[in-house]
Amino acid sequence: MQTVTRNQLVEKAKELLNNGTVTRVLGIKKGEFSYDLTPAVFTSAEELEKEFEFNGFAAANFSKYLVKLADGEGKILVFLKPCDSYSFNQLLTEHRFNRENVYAVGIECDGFADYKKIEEEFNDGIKSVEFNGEKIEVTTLYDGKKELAFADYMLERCKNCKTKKIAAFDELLTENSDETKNTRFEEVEKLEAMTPDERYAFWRNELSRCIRCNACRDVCPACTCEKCVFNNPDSGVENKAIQNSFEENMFHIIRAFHVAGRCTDCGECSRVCPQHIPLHLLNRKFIKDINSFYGEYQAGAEVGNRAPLVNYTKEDIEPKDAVGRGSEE
Amino acid sequence: MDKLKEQILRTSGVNTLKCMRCGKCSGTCPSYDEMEYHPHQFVYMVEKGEIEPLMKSKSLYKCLSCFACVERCPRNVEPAKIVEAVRLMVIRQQGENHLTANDIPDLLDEDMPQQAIVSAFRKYSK
Amino acid sequence: MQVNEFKPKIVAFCCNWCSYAGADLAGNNRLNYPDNVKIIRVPCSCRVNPMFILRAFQRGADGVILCGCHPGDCHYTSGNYYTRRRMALLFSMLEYLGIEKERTRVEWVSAAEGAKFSATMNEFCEQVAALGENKRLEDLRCKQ
Amino acid sequence: MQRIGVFVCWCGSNIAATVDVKAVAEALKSEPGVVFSTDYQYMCSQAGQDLIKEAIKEHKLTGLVICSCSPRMHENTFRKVAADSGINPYMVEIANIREQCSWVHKDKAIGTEKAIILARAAVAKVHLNTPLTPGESEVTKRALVIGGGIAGIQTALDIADAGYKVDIVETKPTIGGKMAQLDKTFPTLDCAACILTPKMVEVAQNENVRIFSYSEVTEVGGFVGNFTVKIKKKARYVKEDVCTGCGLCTEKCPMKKVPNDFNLGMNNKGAIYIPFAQAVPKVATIDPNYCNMLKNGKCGLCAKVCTAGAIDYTQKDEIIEEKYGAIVAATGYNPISLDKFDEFAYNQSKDVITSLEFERLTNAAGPTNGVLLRPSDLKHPKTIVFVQCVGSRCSADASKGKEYCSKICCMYTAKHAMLTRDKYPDTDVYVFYIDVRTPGKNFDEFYRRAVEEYGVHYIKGMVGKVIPEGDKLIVQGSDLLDNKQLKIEADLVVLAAAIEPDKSARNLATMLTASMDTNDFFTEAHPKLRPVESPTAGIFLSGTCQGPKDIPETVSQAGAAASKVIGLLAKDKLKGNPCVAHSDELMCNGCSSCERVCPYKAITYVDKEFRMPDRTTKVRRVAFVNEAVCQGCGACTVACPSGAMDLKGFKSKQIMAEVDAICK
Repeated sequence: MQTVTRNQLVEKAKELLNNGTVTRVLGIKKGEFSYDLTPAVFTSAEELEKEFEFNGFAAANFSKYLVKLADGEGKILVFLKPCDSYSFNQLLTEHRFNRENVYAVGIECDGFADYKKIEEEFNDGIKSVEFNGEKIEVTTLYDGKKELAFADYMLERCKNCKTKKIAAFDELLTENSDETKNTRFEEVEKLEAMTPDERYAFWRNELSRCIRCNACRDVCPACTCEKCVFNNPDSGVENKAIQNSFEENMFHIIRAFHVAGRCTDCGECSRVCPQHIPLHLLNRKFIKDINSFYGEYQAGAEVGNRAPLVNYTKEDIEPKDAVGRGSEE
Repeated sequence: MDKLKEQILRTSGVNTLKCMRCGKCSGTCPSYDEMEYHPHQFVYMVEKGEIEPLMKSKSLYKCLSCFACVERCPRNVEPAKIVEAVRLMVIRQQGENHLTANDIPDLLDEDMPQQAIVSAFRKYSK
Repeated sequence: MQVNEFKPKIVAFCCNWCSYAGADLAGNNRLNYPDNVKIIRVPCSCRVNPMFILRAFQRGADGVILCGCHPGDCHYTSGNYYTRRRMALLFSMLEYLGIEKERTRVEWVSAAEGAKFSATMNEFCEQVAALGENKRLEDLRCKQ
Repeated sequence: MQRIGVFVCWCGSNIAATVDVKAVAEALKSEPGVVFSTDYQYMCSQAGQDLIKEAIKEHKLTGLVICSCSPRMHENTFRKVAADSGINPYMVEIANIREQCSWVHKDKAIGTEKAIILARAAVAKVHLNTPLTPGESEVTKRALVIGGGIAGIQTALDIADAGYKVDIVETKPTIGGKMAQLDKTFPTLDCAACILTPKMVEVAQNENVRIFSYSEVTEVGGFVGNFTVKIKKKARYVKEDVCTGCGLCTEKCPMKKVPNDFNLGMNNKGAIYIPFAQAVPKVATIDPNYCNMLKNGKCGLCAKVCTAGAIDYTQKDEIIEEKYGAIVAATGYNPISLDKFDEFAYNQSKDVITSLEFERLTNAAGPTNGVLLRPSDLKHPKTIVFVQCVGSRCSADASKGKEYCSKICCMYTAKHAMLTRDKYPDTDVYVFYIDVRTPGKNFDEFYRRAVEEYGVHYIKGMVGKVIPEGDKLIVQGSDLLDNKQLKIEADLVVLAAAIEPDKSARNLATMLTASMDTNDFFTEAHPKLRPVESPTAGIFLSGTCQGPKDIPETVSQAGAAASKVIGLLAKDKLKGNPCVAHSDELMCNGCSSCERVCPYKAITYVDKEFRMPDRTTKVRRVAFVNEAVCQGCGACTVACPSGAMDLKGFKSKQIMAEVDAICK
């Protein structure tokens, strides 16, 4: 459950709108259901009061929206959770928006709920989901009201939260902490320990579900290309709909490679995947390899950092020594 | 190729073609004056296939196996290994050793070079 | 030659300055290597995009090898250092997806190493042949 | 749609013996876009070229595929043919069916099949080729020569004589190099100093030449015609332009126990020193490792005695940045370390010396003023043994020494032996040799004179060991012709140590991106036809940094390198390589990835206004490639996440088309 409340955010936003610091607020709009949230821009206190929402499902990473939105008149207010703040810095490193047009307020994060997991608990007919302390109260059409433990229904990325540190902000609304968990590579290690055949079977099973909705790409704060190579007939790899297993592989390998060294591990790709494909396991493999081959690197930790793939040392590991190293360790 | 030669090359692991005939092995050999055929000749004669004169020669047993020639050869030819290989050929041919290991202690005397003793143990410990 | 002997398709990307010249030297010295190795000339190993490698596998290549100047000897100073990082990560990823690691390789071959080029290609072909056909990363539509 | 012509070359029997050229030409006829396909004995010959020109005209060809030898051989030939016929030269692709096909395969069926596939790949690429025009870049009319030995001096003089500016960078306080340390030169026996020092003066006085002595190259950037080089002028604590070279300071310096490296440590010098009388520049240098003033702040005597006021203890290393059009490596050689050759007792006895040390012992300016005295007790040696091939011609697995022949040892040893017998007829001189190698004008005659006229004892064999015994050295070696082992009681043993490239060369090669062989000698662009050029454009080779050489060879190579440099500097503009990177600004994100991997700093960013679909405009940061600076490596194309960056002539689509054709 989030310590930060909707009201805190609305009050802050109103204050900054009123004193002229910002002209617009990037936030989340209420939907029909509590889990049905849409990022939106608010320009007045009235709009904020009426439509601004922030609850246990408000996991969206706001940073990517700045690429499009930071260009308007006056500053835009953005609330940065720790995850968002790394993407924020990474995008700044890549000159994707103008820092001066943004006012960033850092907010702490206690993890978000995974609606997909809650949905799996019930056959259908979820009427409403409310958050109450450590509990989630679900009201359904057929089973009535049911209480779930928040901790059991967190997003995967929140369970293995990489850090609670907010890496970028103009002001902090809450405390900044250094708390980290070192559990995020456990699943990668499990895969590495498998035989190649097992790994292949695992990934075939996962990737074959891909419907190429492109949600992972569209939500990814590292995928901000003006024109994606997969949409570009001149790239030689254009493909907009998957027809066979190769293209499933191809799309996900290339996407992961394109964001390698730039991916902040915000986990949005897995969160939005309608087919529940654990895409973060691809990105984390790259992050794990980068850490073990070239030294610890967190994309977006600081603005201007040189990403590992546009860097080198003369003593780098040879590919033949690198491949399969994870599984032998 | 001559069978004897091939066998010597195989047991010794030496490539006689690497020799550039500088004679450093013979220049360095402490038993040179005792020998009828000198280290460089061992290499050269094996290369030419003239094995039998070597097998009959007493020179075989004058080599101390001190490995100075091996150490100093600029071409890494390892003449001492050739000598050893020829010795082995003789032993195998006769089907027995000149000595048994038990005979050695009686033969030791103070003037015998250490290297010869070590070499003998190397030979008979197998 | 046996009729059913499996001949893997090998795509070799060679940098213009070292490895392509090394391959030429192998030719000059008449050092044999399997004919199923086909060389594509690139200015530098760092020109090789992971997409090219995946493309080769898609179109039915059974193995892909990338050759460049020895680290430190790159004609463009640093190209092969980037190659080394990119390919370490890419090949590690392919292995993670269950693609046999023996199908991919990076080798540094200088313009003077015709013998190494030939030996590497012989060895790599054997290695890939032992794995059999690449099925895991192939686009079956491309095979008629 | 392109109209492509395919031309299959037989290369005499080089290709035709293992590739059915007619079948290749025939097979290619059915490739889409191919409107003409033929074969010919020698495509590169005049007749072959005419054939191509005819076909271009007759069939209105727009692209050419030549199936022939490596593009590294004749790509330019065929590009020129295309240009002569009005086709853009970059519409030509070569299928390498000789080096990478006919020469490596024996079976004709296999060779033919592979040749067809290679040709198809080339056709697939040509389909996507676009006409390219090379950009031009200015040439900086100044050359840099790295190393101030005889090679560097001669190169610099020849370049300067043609009217171009040239700088020499020398790590030592004086130019002159190894030749300045020599006594006489073979086979004419003229004095090294007498022929070298005038050249040193000449180069110092030449108004086109600047000498950076006691300096090092620390950074090289840029490319042919436009190198930017950083040179570190090490602090010598003496103002170079003020010092008159009077030498008073060197006499007064109380620190007398500095090993004199010019005499290879065989005597001492002061902490402030001038390497030798004819040094250029003739200025003093303070060795900071020994100078008491610099180490402890006590002394300052040299400053007191210097009437010119040249001493400056506060001097700092200085970095100079200069632009050059061409760079010549002339880094020279050194004798190898003999630490691994215990058998010769080099480290045990002072009277076992190297040939270079022997040069100093016989040099009038050397530690003994030219009188041959042995180092241990300064007595005249009566018996001298010379040992050749010490560390040369060793096999690679012998773990010591060099594989190559050092080339100069046979001749200088004959010289030493002859001169010794000439000056001191009462000495016995022995030379142990494996072979005496004397290919060169008047070389063998010289060696024969040593034997016949001067009575030098040449012994075919090698020394096995040298045993110091009392004040004698027992040299034990074999006399192969006599089938004897000799034990010679010698007073002095001289070892002809192998020579190796200077240690600085490796680092320099990396800076220059010039390639080296396994022995750290610089590699030439072609072993026979381009012996003074490095494969890296604009980098030239002079002297022993390329391989062992004697003085006449070094001087002629130095002249050759100079003429290549002059040829380059004489051009006002250089045509660049048109295969450069190009960024599609519509797709560029401005993320800076490409900029970070570019080794030439060829990429900059500009803010550009774009019209959006909704008729508004947006300013975006996009990459811009400076085509004159880009060398076309392609590192940026892969770093670019959006695929905006592509490489002309090696576009992603072209390479993928080749992949597709090969895998078909």
